[in-house]
This record gives sequence, C-alpha cells and structure tokens, in this order.
Amino acid sequence: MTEHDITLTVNGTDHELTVEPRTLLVHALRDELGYTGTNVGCESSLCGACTVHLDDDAVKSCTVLAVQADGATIETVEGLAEDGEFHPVQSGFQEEHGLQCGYCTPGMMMAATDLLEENPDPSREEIREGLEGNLCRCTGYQNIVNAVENAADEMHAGAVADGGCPADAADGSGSCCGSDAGDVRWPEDGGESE
Amino acid sequence: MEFSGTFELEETTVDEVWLALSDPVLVEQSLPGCEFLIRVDDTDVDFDELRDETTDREVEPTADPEVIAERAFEEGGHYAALMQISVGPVNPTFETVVTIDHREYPEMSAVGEGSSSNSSFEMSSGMSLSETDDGVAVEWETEADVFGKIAQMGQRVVNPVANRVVKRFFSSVQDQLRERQLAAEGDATADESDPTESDRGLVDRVLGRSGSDSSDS
Amino acid sequence: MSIESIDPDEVDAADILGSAIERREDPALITGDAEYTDDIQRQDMVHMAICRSQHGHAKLEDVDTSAAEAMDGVVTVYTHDDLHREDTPGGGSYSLPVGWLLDSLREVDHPILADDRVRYQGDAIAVVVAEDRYLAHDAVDAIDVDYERLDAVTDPVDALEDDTAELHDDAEDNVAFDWEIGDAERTDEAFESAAHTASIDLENQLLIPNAMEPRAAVAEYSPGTDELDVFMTSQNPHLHRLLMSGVIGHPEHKLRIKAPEVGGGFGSKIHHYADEALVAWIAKHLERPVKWTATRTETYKTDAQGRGHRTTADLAMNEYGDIVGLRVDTTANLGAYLSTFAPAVPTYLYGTLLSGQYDIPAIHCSVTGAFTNVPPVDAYRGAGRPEASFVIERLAKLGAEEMGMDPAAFRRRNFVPEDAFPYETQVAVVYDSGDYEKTLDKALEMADYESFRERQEQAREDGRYLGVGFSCYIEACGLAPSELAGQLGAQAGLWESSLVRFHPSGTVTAFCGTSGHGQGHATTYAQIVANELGIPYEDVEVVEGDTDEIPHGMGTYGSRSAAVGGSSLVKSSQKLVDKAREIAAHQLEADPADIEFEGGEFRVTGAPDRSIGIKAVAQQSYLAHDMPEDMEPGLEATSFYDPDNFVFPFGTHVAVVEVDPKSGEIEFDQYVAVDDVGNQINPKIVEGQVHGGVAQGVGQALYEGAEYDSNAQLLTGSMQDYAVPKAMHIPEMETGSTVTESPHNPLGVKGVGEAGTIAAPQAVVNAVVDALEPFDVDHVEMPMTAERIWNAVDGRTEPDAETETPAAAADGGTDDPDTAADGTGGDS
Amino acid sequence: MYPDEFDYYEATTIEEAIDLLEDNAMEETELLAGGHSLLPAMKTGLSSPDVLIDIGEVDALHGVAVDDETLEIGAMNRYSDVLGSEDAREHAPALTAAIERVGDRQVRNRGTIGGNLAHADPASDLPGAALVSDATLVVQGPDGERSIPADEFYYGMYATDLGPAEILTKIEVPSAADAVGTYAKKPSPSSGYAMVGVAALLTVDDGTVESARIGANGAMDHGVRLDPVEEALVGESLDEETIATAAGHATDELDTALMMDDLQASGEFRAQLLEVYTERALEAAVDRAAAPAAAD
Repeated sequence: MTEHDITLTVNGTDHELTVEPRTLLVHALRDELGYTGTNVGCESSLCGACTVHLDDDAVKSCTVLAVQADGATIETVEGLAEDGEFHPVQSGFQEEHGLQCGYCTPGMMMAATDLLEENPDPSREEIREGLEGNLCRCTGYQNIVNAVENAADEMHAGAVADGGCPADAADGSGSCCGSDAGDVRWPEDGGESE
Repeated sequence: MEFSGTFELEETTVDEVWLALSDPVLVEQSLPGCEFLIRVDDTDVDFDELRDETTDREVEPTADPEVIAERAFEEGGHYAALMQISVGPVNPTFETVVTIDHREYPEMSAVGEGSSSNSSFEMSSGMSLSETDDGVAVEWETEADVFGKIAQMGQRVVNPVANRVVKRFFSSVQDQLRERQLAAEGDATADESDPTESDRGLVDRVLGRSGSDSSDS
Repeated sequence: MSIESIDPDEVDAADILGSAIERREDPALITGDAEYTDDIQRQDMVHMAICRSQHGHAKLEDVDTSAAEAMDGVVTVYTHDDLHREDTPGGGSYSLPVGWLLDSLREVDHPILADDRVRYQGDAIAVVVAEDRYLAHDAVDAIDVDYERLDAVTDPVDALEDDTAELHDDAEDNVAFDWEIGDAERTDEAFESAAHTASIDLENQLLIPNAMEPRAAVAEYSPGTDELDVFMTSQNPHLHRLLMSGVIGHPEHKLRIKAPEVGGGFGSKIHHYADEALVAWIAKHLERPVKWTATRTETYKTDAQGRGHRTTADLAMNEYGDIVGLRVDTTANLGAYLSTFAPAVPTYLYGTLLSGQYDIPAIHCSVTGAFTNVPPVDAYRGAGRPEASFVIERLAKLGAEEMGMDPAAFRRRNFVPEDAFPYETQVAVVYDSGDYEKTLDKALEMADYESFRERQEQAREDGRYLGVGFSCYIEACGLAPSELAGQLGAQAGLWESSLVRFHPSGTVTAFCGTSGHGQGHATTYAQIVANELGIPYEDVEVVEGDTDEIPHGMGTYGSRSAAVGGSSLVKSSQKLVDKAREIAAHQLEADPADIEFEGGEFRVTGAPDRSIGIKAVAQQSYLAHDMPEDMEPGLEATSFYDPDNFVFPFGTHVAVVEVDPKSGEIEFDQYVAVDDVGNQINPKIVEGQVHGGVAQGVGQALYEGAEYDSNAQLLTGSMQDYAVPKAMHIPEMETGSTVTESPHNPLGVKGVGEAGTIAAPQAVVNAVVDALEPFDVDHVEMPMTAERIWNAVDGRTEPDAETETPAAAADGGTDDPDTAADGTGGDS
Repeated sequence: MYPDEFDYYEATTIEEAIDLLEDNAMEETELLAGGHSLLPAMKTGLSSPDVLIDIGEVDALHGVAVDDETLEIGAMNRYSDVLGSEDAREHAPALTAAIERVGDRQVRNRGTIGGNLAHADPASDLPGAALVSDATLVVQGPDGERSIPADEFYYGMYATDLGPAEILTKIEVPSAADAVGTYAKKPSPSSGYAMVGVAALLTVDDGTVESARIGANGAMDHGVRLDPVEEALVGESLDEETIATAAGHATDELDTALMMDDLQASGEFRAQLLEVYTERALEAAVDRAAAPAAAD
C-alpha cells in the first residue's frame, strides 16, 4: 500500500499532506488538518453531518477518499463566516433556534448553502426535500426550515440591496432570485408523498 | 431464514442426478465461488493448510460411476469448502464445513457452518429427487442463519443472494449433466455398449441405493 | 405562529426571565469552534477500538489476539484476564453497577470485558490500542474469536418461558424483577362492577436513541499526581465519576470527568458503559492519552435502547362513561444486563404515571422485567412515561369508542378536575398542579376540532380517510425528593447543586451540576441568575459539565434541569443575596431587615436614596475593608437543592392525518401541541424542545424500531435500515401553551425536555386508527409503517360491511390475523 | 467507518484503466467512480478490495452530447451534471426524472450515472428508467468496445454483463424529446432506496397514448419492463380509468414469489406498491402532458 501526497485547499488555505489511500476526506480534514468543525455522525453516508463543499458542491466528506480530493478546493463550516460576519445561513440558524446540540449543524448549514445556491427562494417543502441528506435528532427540523427561509430572505434582501442577484454570484446561471425557478427546480413528479 | 424451491432438470433421470449430486467434484465445480470442496476427517479444519494442499491439486470431472463411487458423499462424512460469495463489491470468503447427516436415495441432507472475518453462517439443507415428465425435480430447502456484519449491514441482500447461489448451482449442474450426457453418448458410439444400463447397476451398488450400505462405508 | 427570538441586548434586565432570547451557545456551534470529545487531540495519543461479539448469545471458547498484537502500530490488546492481572493498578470491580435497586431485583454481574460468555452483540470481548484509529480497527478484525453459539431470545415475553435459554445463572427464567403498584383487589372489584370495558394488547417497541454524536471518550493520566482526566460524552459527569471510580479502582477525588460539547443524549449518555471505563483504565495503565469514538454501527449495538414493553391493559367504565378501573400487565425488556437506571424506568417512571390526566379510583399494574439478548435497555427520552401515556391514551380512545362518546368529551369527563390539586393518584404520586381542560380547549380550538368531523365525513364520501388523534398526556419530571427516591431504590440522591460566584469586578460565574447537551442551559441559567441578582444577562457566565469546577451534581436527564438545577441556582443566588444584603446593610448603616433588594439595588426601606448596587457590594466583599463583624470576605454561595416533589407537566397534542388505504401511507394534515410546562424561562427554547420531542415521538409512531432476528442479530444495524426521521417525515407543528405554575419550586417551572416524545406517539396512532375506523381497525402496532397500515386495512371492506361487535373490537388488533402477524415484529 | 487497506490508482484514460484492471486481475479490484455505493460498503467492512482504480477523472468518460437523435451521456457524469444538462432533460425525460430522485443532494453531487448502472443495485432509481429509455450501455474492454442494450445488461442483483476488465464508458439514449417521462418512487424511509420505483415514458397525441414504455426497479432483483401495463395504455385515452386499469396490470407478468422481500417491505406489499406507484407515475405523466412546457 503506497501513501499519496495530495494538496487540498481548505477555506482558501493550501495544505500539502500525505495520506493512505483509505483515508477518508473527513479524517484528513479533522485529524490531519485540524478542521474539526466538520463532524462524523454515521458510516452509511446518510446523516450528512460531515457535509463540506468540494469544488463548490455539497458532498459527504465521509464518502470521499482524501486522494480523490487531491487538488480540490474545499470549504468547511470554519470558512462560512467572512471577515467576522456570519453567513446569512449561520445567522438564520441562530435567530431561528435552528440548532440545539449543534452536532449536525455544520453539515446542515453546508447543505443549506448549497441548496440556496441552486434555489434561492425555496418553499418549505423544497427545503425539507433539499435537506433530506442531513439528519437532526434535536430540533424536529421545523426551526431548521425556518432558519433556511430566514437565510434565503436575508440573502435576497442583501442581493437586492447590492443591486445584484445571489444566483449570479453563486453559479453564473443568470437566473435571478427564483423568478424562473424552473431553471433549477424540476417539475414535480407528483405522487411521491412521503 | 428459510428458503426452499424446486428446481427442474430436463432430459435426465433421477439416477443421473443422484450420481451427479453425489459427486463432490461436480458440486465443487457447480457452486459459484467455490474454491475447493474436499473431504476432511473432522469438523476442526485448518483452512490455511487446506489452501496450500489444494493449490496444485487436479480434480477430474467424470461421469464414470466407479470414479465417483470412490469419492462420493457419505453419510456422516465431513467436507470442507472455501466459498467466496460475491455480491457486487462485497466478496466475503467463507471457510465452510459441511456434514452429510442423511443420505438415502433419493434424499440427502446436510448441516454446515461457515465463517469469514466478520460474519458467519449456519445452515441445514435437504433435497429430494423425483421423476417428472421430462426430467427430474429437485426439491430443496435450506434453513440458514447469518451472523455478524452481513446480518447487520447486508440484510437487504442476503435472501436474494442465497436464492441466486442456489439458482446458479442448479443451472450449472444442468450444464454439467448435459456435458456428461454428450460425453457418454460419445463413449457409447465408441464402445457400442449401453452405458446407462450398466451404470445403473453400478449406481445401485456403489452409491447406496439402499440406506444400509451407505451408513457403514 | 412560531415564537420569535430576541436579541438579548434588546431586553430590559427586568424582563430577562421569560424572554425568548437567542442562545449564547450558538456562535461557537455554528462556526465549528465548539469542541466535541472527538475533536480533542493530544500529543502521543493512542486510539482504542473494541472487538464485540458477533453473536447475540454465545460461550467464548477461545479469544486469539496474537495476530492483532503482532500488527505494526498496535500498542497492545487486552482481554478480560488482563483487567484482573496483579500488576493492574487500583483494583476496580471491572463490572458495571446498577444504580437503582428493587426488592425483587436479581443483580447480575456485568463485566466490562466479557469473561467466558457474551450475551448481546455489543458485548465487548477484547480491546485494541493502536497508534491510529484505522489501525486499531484493523487489529480488531484480526482478533480470532471462537464461539459456541447459544440459543438467543429478544422478546421479553418469550424470555420468561420455561424452555427459553437463561442468560444469567442467578436470574431464573430470565426474570430480573417482579414489581407491582396500586390495589389489585380494588381494581378487580371495579372490573366486576363495570358496565363497559375496553382492552388492548400492545407492544411498545425497542428504540435506538441515535444522538447525532456517537459516544466518545478521551482520557489522560498524570503519573506524578495520579490525576486521571476523562473527557467524555456525558449527561452527568459527577455520577460518571462516582461510578467509574469504583469500576476501574481510581480514587474519586483524583478522577476528573469533563463533558465537552455533547452532541445530544436523549438518555443514552446518562448510563455508565464499559467503553468509557476502558478508555480511562487504559490511559492509566499505559500512561498515554487514549481516544475512543464509537462508530455508528457500534452505537447501534451498544447504546442503551429504550421502551421495549409488551402490555395487556384493560379499562373499566360505569354506564355513564366514568372510568372506574385500570388494569395493566407489562413485561419489560431489560436487555442482557442491568444498565445504570434500568430497573427504575419500567417501574417507578412507568407505573406511577398510568393514571394519566384522569381521576381513576382503582388502578393496578404489574411489571415483570426480563433479561433478553439485546443491548441493555434504559432511559431513552421520556423513559417509562411515554410507555404509560401510550397505554392510557390508547385506552382512552378505545374507551370513548366503547361508550360511543366523542374522544375529547370522554377525556374531559374523566379529567382530574382543576380544583382537585394537589391530586393523589392511586399509583402513589401527587400531582402538583394542573388545569387539563384548559390545554384541551386550546388544542381543540387550534385544531378547529369543531369542524373536523364534518371534514372527515366529507372526505370519506370522496374516498379519503382523515383521522384525528388526541393525546392528553401527563409527565413527571425532576424526580424528587431524595428521601423518596432512596425508599424506592435509587442509589443516588436526586437533588441538584450549584454555586453562584460574584467576581470582584462585578461579573458572575454560575456553576451548576446539571450537564446540558443541546438544551441551552448557558442561556437559560444566565437568565435565571441575572434575574435573581438583578444584573445584566451578559455579566453572567454559566459553567457545567466538569467535575473539577463544579461542587457536585446529578446531571441532565428526565427534564430535570430547569426544575431542579434552575431552582438550585435560584437558591444559591438567594443565599448570595442574603449575604450581600448584610454587607449592604453594614455599608448603608441600616438593619438588614430594613434592606430591600430589587433590580440589583439594595435600598433602605423608606429611604430609597440610600442604596448600593449588588456589584458594588461584591467589590466590597472582596476588598473586605469594611465588613460586618464575623463575616467572611467574598461573595459566593453554594446550594444543594432537594425539591419537595416531582413536577407534573401536561398537555394535549392533536394529530390530524390522512391515510391512503391503498398504499398505507400517511400524510399529516395538522399537528397541534399545547403544553403546560409551568413558567417558561425562554419560550423559544421551550418551543424547540417541544418540536424535537414531537419529532422523536412521531419517529416512534411511524418509523423507528430495533428489529432482531431469532438469533438476536440486530437487523436494523445502521441508518440504512433504522429510520431516523428526515425533515420531510416530520410535520409542521403548531405549538401553544398554557401556564400553570408548579408550587414545588421557586421558579414555578415544570420541565419540557420530554413532553413531545411522551405526547406524540399515541396522538398519531389514535389519528390513524380514527382514520381507519370505516375499516374497523382498532390498533396498528408501532412503527406504523406503510406496510403495517396496508396490512391492517387489506382485505377489510369498507363502511357498510358487517362490523364486529364493539366488545370484540375492543380486544385490540391482535385478534386479527393480519395485524397479529404484523405486530410480532420483524424476524422474518 | 474505517476501510481496510488497498492500493489506489488513478486512471487518466480509458485504456489506462483497462490496463490497470488487467494488471490487477489476480487481486480483488474495483473501479471507483463516485464511490457512493462502494465506499459505504468498504467503510462498514462489508467490502474489502485490494485495489481501487479511480476512473472519476477520465476525461473521455465525461460530457453529455446529442448526436443524430441519440443522447450520449459519459459514464462518469455525476447525477448533478446530468440534471444540469438541458440536452439530457430534453431527450431523456424519464431518465432525468429518475435521477432527480437518486439519494439526496450531496449524493447527487458526487455519485455517477455510470457507477450506478454498473453497480446494478435493484433498489436504485435508474434501472427502470434505463429500460424505458431504451438505453444502450457502451462498454470498453481489452477486446475493444461493445454495446449492450439495457434489457440485456442486467442479470440480477448487482450482476451485469460487464466483463472483468470492461468499463462502462457511456450510455446512449435514443431521443425521446417528443415524449413525457416521469418517475414515481416509494423510498425506504431509512435508506432512501426505492422500495419500488416506476418510470414511464409516453408519447401522447391529442390525449391518446401512442406509445408507452413502463419500467420498474426495486420490486424484482433487477429492473423490469411492465409490458401488460404498456399494452393496456397504447391506443387508449390517457384518463383516470385507463390509468387505473393499466396500473392494475403492473404485476401480471412478474413472478411475485420472486419479488424482493426484506426488512423494508415484503414481496406482497411491493406488489401492491408497484400498482400504486405505476398509477402515480402515469398520473404524473398526465400532468406533464397537459403542460409540456413545464417539463423543460
């Protein structure tokens, strides 16, 4: 078994490290690089506590090998706030009491930011579906949904105030503020009550 | 878990199937993922040793009843098998020991247990042969218990995989029977004798058509 | 609808108590700064992993650790015998104690590493220490264990059968205890004279707690001082310190237990497990820091599970629909060993709550505890009270049906009346205060019950099946007083301790022996203390969860923190104020009796301009230049608060569901929760607790359940197979509250941590059964999966078809082959 | 949580990957695509390969293109890549409808369509849709390239026609731009995998069904077409009655004794769900047919 030298850019900082092939990205982040904000909650890739952004997409870092992420840009919860200002999703979680024990929260917020980039103005139902990859055992989710709604409003207001559109900045798709959500949200299949 | 089913083998006879299923070599070659199946003295088996022993061994598939008689399953006999069960990327290798606890034409049953690094199983199975319009029906049933990782994590796949192993086993038996028949037909042309006729007596004699014969061997 | 949270800066000091301020815990948690146990790194730290049984029940023939020991990076491997070696320091018991005794209890040995027998899959056989966590787990796989498998049992009723294999030599027929409460004779009489009865057979399934953070521990030892520090996922560090000191033989005063940030507990982090003791013992033995973090599959096999009851219950009514008697017979699954508080859960936390909100003149309940080959069963959110509430509220539904009465009216008729408090039940508790009609009325209004039956009728005409379910629950929390607990078998007091300390500059640190793990104590306790001392909220810091810092404590569980811990903080604050008053009086040259204290100011009665602020008093107390005679300097106070009684929160939850009989699927139309938890310190946090509790209750009703096969192999061994509810599984909840103060504590609070979990299951089950009334379905076992509901309906014809007699219907679902087959659980 | 040791190779071309497969033929070797089936199996100790060959970054396995009425999807496209492709959504409406329901957001950002199809999990969301889309799976091995129709690709649970040194390189789907495609799924509440999932691809003219392809996954040990449902639809008007009648035929040609039967659902219940979800997939098709623009 050969070890591999890899490079990870985490929250804007480049790191070089040597890992075994089997080292999971989440362990590289936590144990090797000290980004312990990202938590591990299960090993079946279901709970989403370990969610980070890998090259701008939310992924479960327990289901990515560190070697697979060689050369990638990673954003963790530690990188959400900018210049000491909370990201609107963070403020949303605090204002709406969207967390209790806080263990699922980093992953939940990383998934939520990814959701809001794709769909800046989700309905409550869409938020619930959009967070299906993240489990929370404390809150009953209602205040998490509130938190994401709150963040969406905040980001929308911020964008309007800036004269811009969060979606522009986020993915360059050009769709603005959910006005043609059809671009990013697929029509419902129907019948998939759950 | 209990599984059971009936497998229909076409264009064959109960005797032929009995002979085939009495042959550890045919069984070994028909069991998907079976590296070896060999007779052992008792149930306390050193598989590392067996692995070494079996690396260069040659096993001859044959339809020759005399040869099969030499190595046929015996009631009370113990057999060791190394079985790899593949389910997509999940490929545990089970060190398995089987004991034939009943063998009386046309019925056979066995108990066994196998273990891999983090899982194990126990099973008891039985089968009986009967004649049908165009061949033989093998009625089989297996009761299996699975333990460890596979029981905990692989619950969804155990049942269908077990079914698949059985299905592939019998379709492989069917293929081997067909090959034997073809070979036998070839022999028949050469010898101008009737192997089926002469075989039958031999089957009776060496494969324990009466239960009392097999128990003292 | 939702309560809006407030920035604490915008709240007047006088209004801080009761304000829905944002939590001060959150900034660390939402930035990743918070430190959970697994985040802790130490130089030279080694990792522990545990080899656990592959079988539910087996003899250990041989444990061969040689291959594991030979692996590169493996430091050492321990088995049972290593714990008892002569060179082992300390000499502990190496067995886990049980902290609650009953007269008939068979105490069984629970070694932290199995000796010659394993009794459930989580049983630890050997423990590996390696240089990193991957290696440690590799080495566990290399341990070769030779088992002789034994017959296993997982169902508590089966466990008691004569021909079932016994788990423990000293527990004949697998009976852990027999226990009863109430008056059997009177109850029999009530049934003899009853005009109507309703009955049910039910299973309250085993649940796996699933705190999002798996259990974990990091221990480090200083040989020079003999100090052993253990950082662990604990709900009650002091209790863990006491228990662990005995288990591993390390003196209590040299053992420090600190709970860093803890990612949820729900009961599962109360108990003392083998794993954390092993971490501590190894750290001491190796003199190196040791870390262990459970994998999720390990938590599924080892975290104490909850519930696990099989119950038969009957309700007797007179001709008018008054409940005259209740009879309950329960067999409780205790799992393979007695966990820390296991014996209390299906007895004193269950039988005593069976009267529910009702005035029932005769009750009798018998409980048999059974050992089975599942993990130890102990407190899980609600702990005994959800099981009790489920029984009585399912019977209330069936009783109303039997009487042909509206289920709300039937309940109202039988409520303990508002003027009857304090009310002594027939099952040995005295309800402190209550107004049950008020919560019911509010819930009915929020759910628009008046129009519901019409909607239901109309929907049925369209082939849609709506149902409403009520749960008028009662809860007991803040177990107390200690004297009573002792009489009942507790091996611990149930007081709470706190210390409130003024610093010379005027800020305050409040230490409390509870140990929050998501409940927001840092916020609510600061609200309490700031209010008591009349100082700004931001001047109060709260410290919890560290045996080195906090005088003593009993921990956080059973919804006790506000009622007992919060009250203790009030007591400490009051003591502190009393001392400050004397100093103030001295400074103001007045008699202490003439000093009023309000808003942080001491004033001389009748001379309001003669005043001194409490911060100034604090400063004076440390300067100590001018103190009353014989008074010690400094300003702090400690209290051990032992409440007079439990507190009894209550409420009404209403679920409205639509059931699709073709698919067995359920959709929530509405979920209304009206809770009375007494005074609310922080309504936003109260609301959050209700939400989370309801979600776990809905989880039990619809999704969750530990399933074992006949060999006690856990089949729901991961989140792939055990459904922890996701966001889209949980309904939008409408919450409301009433306030009936508890007279038993200075805050008038009652506790809210478990309310939702206790209330929700029967609200949902009652709603589903109500929806399926046209199909003559009386009961569906939990979790009510789509398949179970479909099975309950399948083959039954619709409304006009012949219906069973009400008496037969009241027998519960088990007469029906479909539901019976379904109800037995999943060893298919 | 901790996979066993293995050797890791990253292939940059298809040929290199095939060479690596051949070089490591004596070892237990797995191809690593998105890893969302393989890594969980490795983390829980169920799977323990000696060698992983990462093909996720092979350029030739990426990209979505339309050529002569055929949509080509590179095997290493992540689900989210496919969903982000207007071409895919236009020409393979049933497949994209199914992809929308795979796993969760994070899984769709990482898992690949080729990994899914090659893994052949019967409870995955794609087999039914691959069948109704008449997909062809293009594989490449030491002996060159071959094309396998979806209905010949699957043998059973996790079993496909892929040879030991072959790699699934792309999926070809004949354009169904004139059809409506839907997918209705009953997910396991725990794993999210399909207890049953039904994909439908219909062309409807003036309310009458011109062609119908209905496929299911989750119910049997591999994806199946529901021929009797299709027959009951073609030539009929797509109304409630037709749908109910057609859905009633969902299990007609399936051996219900061989239905998947596990902790999540019994075979009998799956049979029932298959009818219900066939109905829902068709009802969804009605909605889409009524508003075709919405499908874009």
